[in-house]
Parts: sequence; C-alpha cells; structure tokens
Amino acid sequence: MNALERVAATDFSASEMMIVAAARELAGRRVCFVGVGLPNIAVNLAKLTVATDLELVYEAGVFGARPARLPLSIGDPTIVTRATAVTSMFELFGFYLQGGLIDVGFLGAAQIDRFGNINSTVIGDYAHPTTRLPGSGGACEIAINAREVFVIMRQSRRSFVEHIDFRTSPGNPAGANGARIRQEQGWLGAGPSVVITDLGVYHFGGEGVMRLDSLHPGVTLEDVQGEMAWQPAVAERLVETAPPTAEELRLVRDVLDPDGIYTR
Amino acid sequence: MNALERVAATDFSASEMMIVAAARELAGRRVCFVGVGLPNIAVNLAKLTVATDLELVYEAGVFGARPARLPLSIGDPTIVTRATAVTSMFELFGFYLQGGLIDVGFLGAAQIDRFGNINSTVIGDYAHPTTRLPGSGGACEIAINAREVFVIMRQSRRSFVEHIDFRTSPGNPAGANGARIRQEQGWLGAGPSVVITDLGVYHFGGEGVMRLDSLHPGVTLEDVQGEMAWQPAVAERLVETAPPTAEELRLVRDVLDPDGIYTR
Amino acid sequence: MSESKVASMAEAIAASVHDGDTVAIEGFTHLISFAAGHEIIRQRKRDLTLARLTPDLIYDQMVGAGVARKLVFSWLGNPGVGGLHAVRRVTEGASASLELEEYSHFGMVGRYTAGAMNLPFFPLRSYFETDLPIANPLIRPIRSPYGDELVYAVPPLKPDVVIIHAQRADEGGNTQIWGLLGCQKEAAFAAKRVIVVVEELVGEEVIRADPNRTVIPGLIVEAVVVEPFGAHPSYAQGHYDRDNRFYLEWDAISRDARALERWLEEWVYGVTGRAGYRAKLGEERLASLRPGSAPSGSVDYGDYR
Amino acid sequence: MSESKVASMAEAIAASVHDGDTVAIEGFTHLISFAAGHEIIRQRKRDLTLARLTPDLIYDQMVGAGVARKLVFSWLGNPGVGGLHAVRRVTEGASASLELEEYSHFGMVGRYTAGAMNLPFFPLRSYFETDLPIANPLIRPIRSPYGDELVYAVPPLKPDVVIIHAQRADEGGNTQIWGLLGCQKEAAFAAKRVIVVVEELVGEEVIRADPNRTVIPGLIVEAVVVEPFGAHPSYAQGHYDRDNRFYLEWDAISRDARALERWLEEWVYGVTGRAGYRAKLGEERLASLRPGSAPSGSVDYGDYR
Repeated sequence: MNALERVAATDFSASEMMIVAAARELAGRRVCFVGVGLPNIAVNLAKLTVATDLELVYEAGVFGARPARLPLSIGDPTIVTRATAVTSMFELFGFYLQGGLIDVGFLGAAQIDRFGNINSTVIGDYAHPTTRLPGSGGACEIAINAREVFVIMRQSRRSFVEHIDFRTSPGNPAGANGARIRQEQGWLGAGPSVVITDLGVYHFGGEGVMRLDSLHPGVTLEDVQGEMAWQPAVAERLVETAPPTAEELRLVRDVLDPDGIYTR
Repeated sequence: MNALERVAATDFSASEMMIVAAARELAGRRVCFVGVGLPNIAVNLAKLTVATDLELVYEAGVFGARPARLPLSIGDPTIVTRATAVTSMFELFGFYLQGGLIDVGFLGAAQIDRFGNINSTVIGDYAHPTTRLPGSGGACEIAINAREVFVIMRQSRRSFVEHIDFRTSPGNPAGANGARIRQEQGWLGAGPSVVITDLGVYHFGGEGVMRLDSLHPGVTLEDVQGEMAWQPAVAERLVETAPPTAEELRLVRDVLDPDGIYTR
Repeated sequence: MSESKVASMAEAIAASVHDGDTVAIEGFTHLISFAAGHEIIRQRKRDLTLARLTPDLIYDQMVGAGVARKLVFSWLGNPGVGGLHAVRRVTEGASASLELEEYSHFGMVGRYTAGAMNLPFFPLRSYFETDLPIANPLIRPIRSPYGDELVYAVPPLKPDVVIIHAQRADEGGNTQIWGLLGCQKEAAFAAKRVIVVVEELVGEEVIRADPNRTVIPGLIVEAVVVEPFGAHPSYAQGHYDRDNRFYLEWDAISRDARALERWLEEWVYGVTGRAGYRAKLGEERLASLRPGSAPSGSVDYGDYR
Repeated sequence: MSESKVASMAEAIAASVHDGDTVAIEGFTHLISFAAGHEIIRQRKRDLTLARLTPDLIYDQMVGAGVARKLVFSWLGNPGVGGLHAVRRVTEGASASLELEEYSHFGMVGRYTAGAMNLPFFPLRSYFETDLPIANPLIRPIRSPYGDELVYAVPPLKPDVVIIHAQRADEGGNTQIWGLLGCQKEAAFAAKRVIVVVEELVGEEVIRADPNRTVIPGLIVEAVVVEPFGAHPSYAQGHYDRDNRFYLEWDAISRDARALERWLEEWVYGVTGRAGYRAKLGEERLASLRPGSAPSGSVDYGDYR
C-alpha cells in the first residue's frame, strides 16, 4: 500500500485533510487574500471555525465577499453581489496588498524548493519550455507583500525539487542575506511560512529552510521522503496531524463544497 | 482720464471685456480645465458662442459639468449634480491633465514676467514673505501638462514685473533652450500662449516672449506701457480688440452672471 | 454630447483596428468582449500584439485563428478549468512561434496606469529575487531618491486600441460599469483609440443621474457598439452569468487544432455578426444565464439651484 | 463586521489624536470635518502637523487656536473669498513662526498615494523649471530607467491620523461617499489611524447593496462618529449646501486675532460638542441649506445562486 492508498483507507480524502490543515493554520489571522479552489474552501472553513473574524480579499477587487454559492472562478459574480467593497485592481494590489493590509496570501505552485521559492511559469527552458504554465498572475507580489504566505499543493518528486526551473515568486527570506535583502528592498512580508501538502505540514526555520512538522494520518516519513527531491529537515518532535473532526468534515462536505468539486 | 476711466466710459466693464476676449480665444478648442470666477464665465461664454463643443473639466474631479447656478467655488455641489463623470483627484490630475487630454488650462497670477513665468506663491522672500499667496494648487502641473495655457489677470506695474519673486509655474518654453528642456522632460504642453488682461491681449512669439497683439477699446499703447515693468514687444499690426457684441453682453449679464458677482 | 458615436461592431473594428496594432480587450473575468474578438477574427486582422492581464478563452481563440504575433500578459489560462491549448501549441517546445512579454498582474496594471498618466515608468514593490526581470528585461530596478531603497519599474503600455465591454453607455460614449472593475479604466485612458461595447444604450440623463458611476468618459471613446450578451461566455454583472459550460467545452475543443478550426467556422466565420451568434445559442440558453435581482438602491445627489 | 466602531467625537479624538501627531482632515471643498477640527481645538491638542491639499477655514481656525506647529499643503486660502488671515499672521514677515512644507495639488495626491501603496516615492510630471524644488528639497528629480527622461518625485505621506467626513457608513466603518471624492481614499489608506464622521449610520445591508459605492473599508477604520451637519460650513452632497455666508463672515473674523478668539470662545469652547453647535446655528439656518432632490437611480447587481 503506498501513501495515497493508505490515506484513502481513512474516512476522509487527502484533499479534505489539506483543506482542514490549511484552515487550522489561519487561527489568529485577520485578513486573507483568497485564491479560488482549495484556498477558498480552506479560508471559508477557517472563518467558520478557528478565525471567525477573518476578512476575505479577492484579487479581482473584492473585499468582504459574501458568496451565495461556491465561486466558479476568482472573479465570479457571486463574490461581488452583497460584498462590502468592490474596487479596481490598481487599488486592490496597491492599497490592500502592497499597502500591507494582507496578513496571509495563499499560493499554489508547480515546483517548490526547500527555501519556498516557487515556479508557476514554465517547466523547462523559458524560451522553449516543455510546459508553459500560467505565469505569475499576482503570485510574485503576493509572495513579497503579504505578511506571510501559505503554500498549498500536492507533493511529488516532480513538484518538490532540488532546483526549480523558473523563480516566479521568492522564497522565505530568512537568514543573514535575507535580512539584508529585505531591508534594502523594504519588504513587508515574511514570505512563505507554511506549506500544506497532501502528505503533511511544513514550516520554515530560522535559516529559511522548509521543515516537516507534521504527517497526515496514515503517512510515514518514508512516504514523504519518497515524494520530494531533497532530504527534508524534520522537526525534533514530528507529530501526526490531527484528523479532521466530524464538524470540520460536515462543514466542508455539506456547506462549502456540497458538489465535491474541490474535495473528492 | 486714465486707462481704466476711459474704459469705464464705454458701455461695458473692463471685466466684461476680459471675459469676452478670453472666450473668443477658445475658438476651436475642445477640452478646457476650468477655474472658478472669470475663467468659468469665459469658458461658459465660449461654449455658447465660439466653441459649442467645449468640454469642461474641473480640478475638483468633475467632467462634463452642467451647473444649475453660478458655482460659488471650484468644488460647488452644483457642478456635481448632473455632471457626466465625477472622479478622484488622482485620476483627474493623472489621467485627464498629465495624460494629455486638456487643450487649455486657465491660470491667474499675482506676478508674471515677459516669458509667462508665473508667481502665485509669495511676494518677497520665500521664508519671510511680505505677502503669503495661495501657492501652486494645481497651477504648476496645469502649466506643464495642458496643451496650452491662457493667463487671465489684471495688469499693473506690481503684477507685470521684470523679475517675479517666486516661480510657481513655468513660462512659455519656446526657443532653443526650451526645446531641449521640453524634450528632456517630456512636456506635452506649449505653456502660456495667451495672456488676457483688462487692457489688452498678448500672445507669445517664437522666442517665447509675450507680444501685445491687441488693445481693448479705449486703451492706448502708453496706457499699457504704464502698467508693466518692461518694454513690451508689440505686434507689427497692433489692432483694437473688437468690443463685446450685444449678444456677448446679453449672455454674460443675463445668463452667466446675473448677479454681477464677477463682472462689475 | 453633440454627435452620436454609435456604430456597428463591423464598422468599429474596421475603422479602429489595423494589422500590426497593439490591441487590448480588457476585463478581469467580468465583461470580456468576445463579440469584438470574434469580429477581429472575422475581419482577418493579422500581426496583432494582444495585451491583457489574463489571456482568456478569447485570446486562445484569436491566437488559434492566427491574428496574433505576440502576447503581453501576466496570467495565461482558462480560469478555473486549465490551460489555453491554442496558445500552448505555439509557445511550447522548439518551434515556439508566438512572442511573449510577461509581467505580473500588478505590473500590467502599473503599465496601463503609467500609459494613462503619461509617466515614463511606474514603480512597484514586486519582482524582488525572482527570474521575471531576467525573462523580461523591460522590468528594471530603480532607486528611490529618498534613502536609496530599491524598487522595480515597469514601462508604460499605450495600446493602439482598447476594447471594453460595459453594462451601459450613452450615445456620446460616457460609460458606466458596476461589479468588478479590473483595470478597464486605466487601460482605456492609456489607449490611442477606445471602443466601448455595451449591453444597453441609455439616454444621457441616465448617466448624468449618477456621475460617480461613470468609469470611462465619452471624451476618450471612438465608438459605442450595442451588443447584448456581447461578453458571453464571460459575464456582465446584473445581466447574465458566466456560461461555465462553454469554458469546460473549450478545454476539449482547443486541445485539437482541427476541432478549434471547425469551431471557428461554425461560431465565428459562419454566423452573421453577434446577432447570428445569439440566435445560434438560442433563447433558452441565454435565459438560463439570467440572475435574480439585487438592486443597489438609490442615493440623492441633491438639486442645487 | 463583528464589533461596532461607533464612538462619540470626544472619545474618537481623545483616543486617536496625540500631541505632535501628523493629522489630515481631508476633503476637497466637499465633506470637510469641521466637527473633528473643533473637537481637536476643544481638547487643546498641541504641536500638530496639519496636512491637507487646501488648508481651508478649518485649518485657519485650528492655527488660530494654537494647535499647529506646521502645515503640509498645496493651496492656502478661503476658496472663492480670499486669504486665510490666521495663517498669514504666522507665516508673513520676520516673525513667521508656522513651518510650511509646500507642494502642488498633484504632488500632495501623489504623496498620499505613495503612502497608501507603501511606495518610497511617487513620480510625476510637475515642478519642471519652477522654484518649488528649491523651496522644498523633498521634491527631487528622478531619471526614468527607460530612455533617461527626467521626472520629479515626491515622498510618501503617512499621517498618524486621517479624518474623513462621509454621507454614510455602517457600524463596522464601511464608508460610502458620492459627489467629489478628492483624495480621501488615498489619504485614508495612507494613514496609521482613520476616523470616519458620517451624516448617517446605516445598516450593513445598505452598504452591501452597492459595494462599488464603498470608498473606505471598515478594515482601516478606527472609529465611526455620527455627526449630522458635521461638515458645516462646508457641504455634503445631497444633504446640505455650503454655507457661503460663513465663508464670507470668516474673512472679517480672521483678520482680527481678538475677533477670532471671541469666535472660538463662542462657537467652539462655548458649545457642548457638535450638538451644541447645531442648536446654536438653529433649525432655520440648517434647513435653508437643504437642496432639492436629484436621485441617482438604482442599478442591478444580480442575485447569483
């Protein structure tokens, strides 16, 4: 039985575990820059559980969204109707994000390295790539200007790599060189601080290196090592992620994604 | 009898002549940045006579104003209600003015020199002035970014001076040095191109120097020379400004300024 | 507001879009003028540089139809679905033939803003420690004159033509939008020529009743085209929903160059303008996209006499 | 929108404004919070740096009352009437004691914008060939990284406190404005603390019915103060007109330091908050400023379920 099969043997899916783990990381955070898909569900779950005062900001220009259905895209009309404020992207990126009002930004990634540097641009050579990915969108400014960044992605040897093919968004700027860079460039943010995958949860140590802090139920350290291209730093006390509670699963399944679009 | 007394002997006031002369200069212009007071009446007179397609832009953030009464200030609520567009000052100054959409800006001045350099900041030393004037407001960016600038002011030895005490807005950037400056700094505008006073009308020659082109009815060249601190360049064919027509006076008196606030 | 700027789409595109132009059909998810994109394809324009934050299905269709030489963009995809396969076919591998000029979202917004404001550059806190300035040497560092801090600059973008879809405009081109505003205003002010496509042509008095709602003044508008459902399959807030079925269908169509060609034949070359497209979609499909009502309420500007 | 931010003016000013702070009461002609200015005078705040594009009567009153150490501004005057005499008394001649930091309108707008956007500077095409960069060395030239063109930069302005008057807000501070917008939004986002003063407190559902009308989100608001006629003698679009009689009267009052002192005694120190000021003005005077009606009309956002 491989890792994913073992996870499948639990009564929740790997996606559900990712969402629940991501939601819990939002405890105490106030303003979140929301991407659609897994982050959207994670953020809304947090708002119903660990972070009831959380304010949602969508890069399309919406603050205080109150969607009446699960948004189909990041610019769905349902996030506009009955929102608190709708504004231009100039203002959203300039005043909210670069202005320092965003506590947490969520990013996905095609490739990530141990420092949290992210590639969402190309696989292969930039001029003649084997796969042309979407590119930055707002990712590079989210990584720099959100107070911290949560990365949510599935883990594999193809995605957790030694060297990413293109640096779309900068990694965790900790350590001596990082401190210099941050001051010279006036960075507000701490960069990626959490990485949540289908296998576990990572945080970043003082030197800005990803550290495995918890394994999802049914996942072993060997499973994790098998799905990444470097030897990970591991917490002294590696723990098992608490499985989703019945209430968390009810909210995800009945309230947030009743059609199972993102969670099956 | 001095100049102003002679003008008073006509059946229109010096202010009315200034307004009518300014309105006529607007023939063929399309978009005008409006100041309140004399410019406001001049612009509205032009719209009723020589420039019926003229669009009015107010620095307070209004495009296509349709005031139901004479505005008391540049930000009067009557210029907002039933306007075409109301916008932020960022957009008004950035997109409309600096973006190059304004054909004519109107400026007043406390002091002007022969090159059209304007002072509206201080009389005397900047740090310890004898008179503290309002300062630039939008004047310095209007002078630089409007395609051309009309100056409207009363003329005297104190206002038409050899050297202004402070350069709030740059003059006509003609001549070789001006061409270099304009290119290096990417100026859109031609700077002050017309000066309309209570005594006559000036335009600027190829070297960027003010040239007297017409004298208002009842005004002599000696009168003009008596009210300025330098010997003016005079047009080869100095003409008399055509007096206000009955229709122009009717519009000013009955329609645009029925209470005579600006024109008596 | 003397003369009317109302024109047919065919007239507006023929008059304003020329081979080799830089064209931006803007709108973030919301109000994307598919109607204008299809007319550009029909008129077989060539060598266009297509600018847009998010080259959506419309640019995938235009690239597939061969109108484009180059894309200027920040995010390339079928939002919520996947990739743009016609674009991928000409950007991947050794034979990549479409030129790309790539920024981030805020970089593109900054470029339009600099264009609108006649600034030689726009500064932003982005791109630090990334490969984007290497991939695109037009992204350049600049030092602050206060305290020597470093930021990045992007150059102004001044498209030849910007095409905006909106809920309503008057004959003079004074245009009102509600819902997501994207960067339509900045793009329009940056453009040499602006075409506005609207769901509804309204009287000047409707616009003048709510001047704060006006996003684009007629002053900068070349032509007003009336084209209900002109943003389909994207949406118009309050008028219709995104037709997600088509976004999903496009994924399959665009993966196959010949299926794409057949689709263009059927839905673009083969219809008589947008009216033909609407008729082909059918009343029932269009009606299914209509939302319920959620009125804004009215505010009072006051009558000052 | 969990907790209410509603506070009395006395509470809001006491909590947010401290001696030595940089304070901006913004609003271009429209929506100037005289109510907040008077409360600052009443609480005898000292050594304030007062920032504002157009130091209007309110800053003349505050300077006359001795709260200010410095002005940061672009146009100094009583709009449509003449000079600000209290300000002139401390800025003219050998004994000029009020510090001045002077820009142009667009320069001030650019400063707030840089403050709101966390930029180290804002570039603009202004100040060329003028004495302003000499008078104020914080106005500095900067070269474009494209083609070496020269523009000017202004530094960010991040006031400690920005006070905005508005037509309406909800308890959470979500604020809507119509009519002239000035640079209130940019100033508010640039501020460390924002106080919003409103004509009317409305339910969250009123704000949410028209989200494009929201200018300031509650996210950045410290306190909401309900103070009808709080912008008098300036105006609130749709609510009341400018009370021009007072602008004319102020010219005479402010020319004489003792008359100004008597006026402050009577209208600021001598009244119990804004309610006392309104009562003293009288119903008839207030009623005479009410405009007729000019409704905006309603648009439909659509209900998407």
